[in-house]
Amino acid sequence: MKLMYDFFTGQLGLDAAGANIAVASVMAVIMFTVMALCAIILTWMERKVAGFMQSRYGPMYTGRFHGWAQAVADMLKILGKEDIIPTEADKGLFKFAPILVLLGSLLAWAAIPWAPDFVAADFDLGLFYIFAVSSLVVIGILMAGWASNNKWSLYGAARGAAQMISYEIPLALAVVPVVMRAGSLNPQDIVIAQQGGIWHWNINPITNPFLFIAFFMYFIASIAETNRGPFDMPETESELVAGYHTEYTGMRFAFFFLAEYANLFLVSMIAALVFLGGWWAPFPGMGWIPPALNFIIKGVLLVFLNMWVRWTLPRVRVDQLMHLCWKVMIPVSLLCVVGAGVWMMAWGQLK
Amino acid sequence: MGQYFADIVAAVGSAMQGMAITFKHIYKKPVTLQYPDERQVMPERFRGFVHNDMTKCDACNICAKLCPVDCIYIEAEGKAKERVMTRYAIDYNKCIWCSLCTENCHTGSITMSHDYDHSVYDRRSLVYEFMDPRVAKIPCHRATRIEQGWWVEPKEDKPGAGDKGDDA
Amino acid sequence: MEQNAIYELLAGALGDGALGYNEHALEPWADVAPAKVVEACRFLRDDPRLGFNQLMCLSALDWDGLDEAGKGKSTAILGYTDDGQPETSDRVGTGDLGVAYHLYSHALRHKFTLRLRVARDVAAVPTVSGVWTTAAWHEREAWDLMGITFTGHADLRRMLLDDAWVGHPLRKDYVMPDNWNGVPLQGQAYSANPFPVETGGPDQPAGDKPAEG
Amino acid sequence: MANESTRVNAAGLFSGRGWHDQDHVPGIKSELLELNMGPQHPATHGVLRLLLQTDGEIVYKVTPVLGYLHRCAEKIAEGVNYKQWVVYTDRFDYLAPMCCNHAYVTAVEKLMGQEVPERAEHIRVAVSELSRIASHLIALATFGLDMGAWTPLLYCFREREEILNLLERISGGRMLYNYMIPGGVRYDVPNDNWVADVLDFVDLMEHNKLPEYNTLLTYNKIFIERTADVGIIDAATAVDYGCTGPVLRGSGVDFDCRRDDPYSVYHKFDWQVQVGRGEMGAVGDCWDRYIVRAREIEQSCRIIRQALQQLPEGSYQALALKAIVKVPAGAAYTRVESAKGELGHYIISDGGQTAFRNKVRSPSFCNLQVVEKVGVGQMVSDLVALVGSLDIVLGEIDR
Repeated sequence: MKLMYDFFTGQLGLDAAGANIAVASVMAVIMFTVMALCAIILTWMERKVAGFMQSRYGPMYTGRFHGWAQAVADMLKILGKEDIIPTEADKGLFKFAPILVLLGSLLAWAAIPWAPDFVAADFDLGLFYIFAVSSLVVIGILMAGWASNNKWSLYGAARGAAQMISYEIPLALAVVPVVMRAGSLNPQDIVIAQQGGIWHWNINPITNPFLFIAFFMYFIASIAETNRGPFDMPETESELVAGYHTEYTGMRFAFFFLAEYANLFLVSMIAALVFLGGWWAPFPGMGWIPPALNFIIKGVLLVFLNMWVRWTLPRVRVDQLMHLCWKVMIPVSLLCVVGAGVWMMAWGQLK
Repeated sequence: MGQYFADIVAAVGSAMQGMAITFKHIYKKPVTLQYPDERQVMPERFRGFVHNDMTKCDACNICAKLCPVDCIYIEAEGKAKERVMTRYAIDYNKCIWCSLCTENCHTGSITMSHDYDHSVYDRRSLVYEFMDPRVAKIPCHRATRIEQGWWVEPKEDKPGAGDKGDDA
Repeated sequence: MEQNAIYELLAGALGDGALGYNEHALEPWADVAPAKVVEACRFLRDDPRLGFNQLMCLSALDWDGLDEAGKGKSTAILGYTDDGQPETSDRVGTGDLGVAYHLYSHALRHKFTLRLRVARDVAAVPTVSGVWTTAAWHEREAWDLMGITFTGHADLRRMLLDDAWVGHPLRKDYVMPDNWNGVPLQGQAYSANPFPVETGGPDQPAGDKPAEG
Repeated sequence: MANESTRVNAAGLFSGRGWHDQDHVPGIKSELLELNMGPQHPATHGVLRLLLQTDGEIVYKVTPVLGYLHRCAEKIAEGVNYKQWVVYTDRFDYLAPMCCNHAYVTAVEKLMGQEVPERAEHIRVAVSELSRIASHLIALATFGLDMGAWTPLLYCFREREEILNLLERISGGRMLYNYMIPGGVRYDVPNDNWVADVLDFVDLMEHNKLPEYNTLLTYNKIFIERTADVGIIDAATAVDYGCTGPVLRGSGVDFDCRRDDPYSVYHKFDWQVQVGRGEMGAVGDCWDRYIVRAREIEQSCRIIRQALQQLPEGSYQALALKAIVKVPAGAAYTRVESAKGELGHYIISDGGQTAFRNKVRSPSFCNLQVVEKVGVGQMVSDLVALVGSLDIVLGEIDR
């Protein structure tokens, strides 16, 4: 960031405001291409992981080697599809819903630090901003469910909204102990606080067992946040056909599709950032790996864990979902917050 | 209160065991065949498309009578001795591959071939006229496909994907 | 328990309701007067010595064209003449309709068959869905396909066919309508070739390639 | 994770607090939502349409609408001769067609008083049990899929592929076989060690495939939470609604046609009838019906092993394959334990080539009727579980 800023003010002689805008636009372009790439790669990865777990190959035909071009083909196909809006649908809401859902996850990408001082928007409330923005998705889902004038979509939207709102609480609570340890909400400070090898990462159960439990609370809440895995009530195939995005076709469905995988990668990156030491390499000797690559590898590993859970476990019913959140996850998260605080006080780890 | 924790432990335990199984399958060899490139070897009794050998058929009409869906159309002129068949057609749209027609054919001319993949662009070409020389050969039949050059020889099958019957 | 012993008990309970018992048939059955069928079924189910708690099968029958000795020509489906036109039937059904009840007892492991005949024009039989609830759907299907109305049935609607369908297909004198809401039902004649292939036309069957000739 | 107090006991919820009559919010009129689940719906296992009236998640009224797959098989039976109609029996329960063949053929033989050679009976039993395993595999797979577990579906289909290959080698057809005829079977056992392959498959199935499904799905806590105490059919309701097969046995009634109303050579083999005992919740809930099917696969494996090990020599067809089968006049109802329950044929013959009347008593038709009573008061997801656990096939419901 600083490098680009100096480059713009230095060589190109822009004034402060112009340089800021230039830097922001460059970063925006980078962020969007990374997100589009991630959607395409994760789609292909999901189909391959699901395939091999179910003793079949997954896509093999397009692009010859293990069907790598399958996701690109899907995207082109979706773009080519006819854009149908149901007649009785509420046109305005119907069109705006997918944009809002995609917006929700794209905004959050801005505050993710990929490498030391390489982040689109570096401000002190980074983590808080991420959770605030990602709750926009709930409004998008409600809009989509209501606007498509389909009773099953309404069911999906109602379930989706209830699930995502209630799972934001354990999601945020799980991160509070980390913020206490790092002493700041700025993602960069959090990662810097985890400097040194794997021993200094927040997930380390020996330095603070409550943080270890908090990681799993975060991971389960993040699965629910992206409506995937055992918590895909809003878009169950067996009941609601496809939940809130049943009536969407063509480019609009691509937005939902993109948003789902962007959200998936987003929550995995936050988990990597907050618990697994961001861009730090696990062992001191591995300093030569570029920091961003470290970060992405951890993100992808967590995405694999997410997919692994999805393709194994059956679906939880809506009321059991709520019971799990309010009666199990929140109490345990609160316990983690209190426990981590006391633990840190006792061992003097507080900043 | 005990049930509360028992539930959690049971949930985590059974989830782990389930995940262990799915993970084990990742490094096992998948069992699926890549269809157009790999084909399953059909067993010897496999009932594919019905094929009638015109040289042996003597228009006795038994197969047409026996067919439960009446999809064999036979037209012939003349009495017993100089009975000449003018038309023999099998309507593959209706045929349900039950092989009842092949049972009581005393000349053994009607048989079930080993071909199963037969897609055409026009339903009409599924009504195959055996007596009509102009009509192209049945695209599904192995000989025709070898001629047209895109027959894929069924390789040795995967373990358990059908036995070693020869491909008639 | 022996079949005829069961029938003795039934005759005792029903009095004149039990019309007769055909012992030496392949599957002996008891004839019951339609009015008394509910009473008979309730007795067969509740009597501790019989305990027929499962109604295996309730089938509607059309005895048209079958004489007493069980011989007779069943009118095959009204098929198609040689030139492919559907055969219309001028026959008007005269025989009477009937219902057969096959009962089974889980506890005592024995079966019993109950049959009743009812005139064709007044085809009404009291419902036994009060005795076994499974009879409700069987009777709706009997009404739908055979046209026997079951008096006292909760909601006697058509079970398999569309509610607006006319006629009861399983009757022997049933003639299939030509079309239904514009959809041709008769379809092409079975025997003739449905797609007369012109000689040398552009869409001459060209095998697998698109028919560009 | 829902423990006793918070578990939504839907029946209690529904009847307990009179959910519907009181206004949720005074002054705001709330009415029931009228929904169509089907005929094109992933959870209805075929073209079944359920007219639902729901209040939020709770189902208030269920009315099944049938007939989308009605192919007038009983009317055709009056126009097609006895041998040709065997082809139509395959299309009733297309997941276990061998059992349907067996039912029809037993009925015709009873009418004809036809003796079937011992070898043919053994082959019939082995092949019917293979078909039953294939059908139960699909039942476990689709029930798991309704609960959201994708992977067991693929494993069950992998095993089913093995069975289809075996049945294809003996009968020629993969899914619809047309294999049995009145008086025996159409082909003998193929001589390229088919029996050995079947026995290998049966061992594979019993010793490492079934345990795998059990750990993956049956004893998975989420699956148990979704199916225990859901869709409880007590024994009286099951018998009153004429349910048979795994649905009846799941409710604790110990009845199986193969043992209590023996036909063919089932009396020669020893195996146990599996009954639901309410291990995970009340007796007769979805989990019980599921576990009865899972354990019935083991029993079928045992039967196949005994049937093929004691396979006698001799002819496999009593009558030569004549084109037309003549059946003397008479009427008879015979029933067979098919994969879904008791499949019965009431055939009245008038001495001619075609049947005078052929009524098919299909198990799924009677099992489905329970949905009208037990489905009320359940949540929508539980209704899907209930319909999935009944394992209905629309081919034999609509005939």
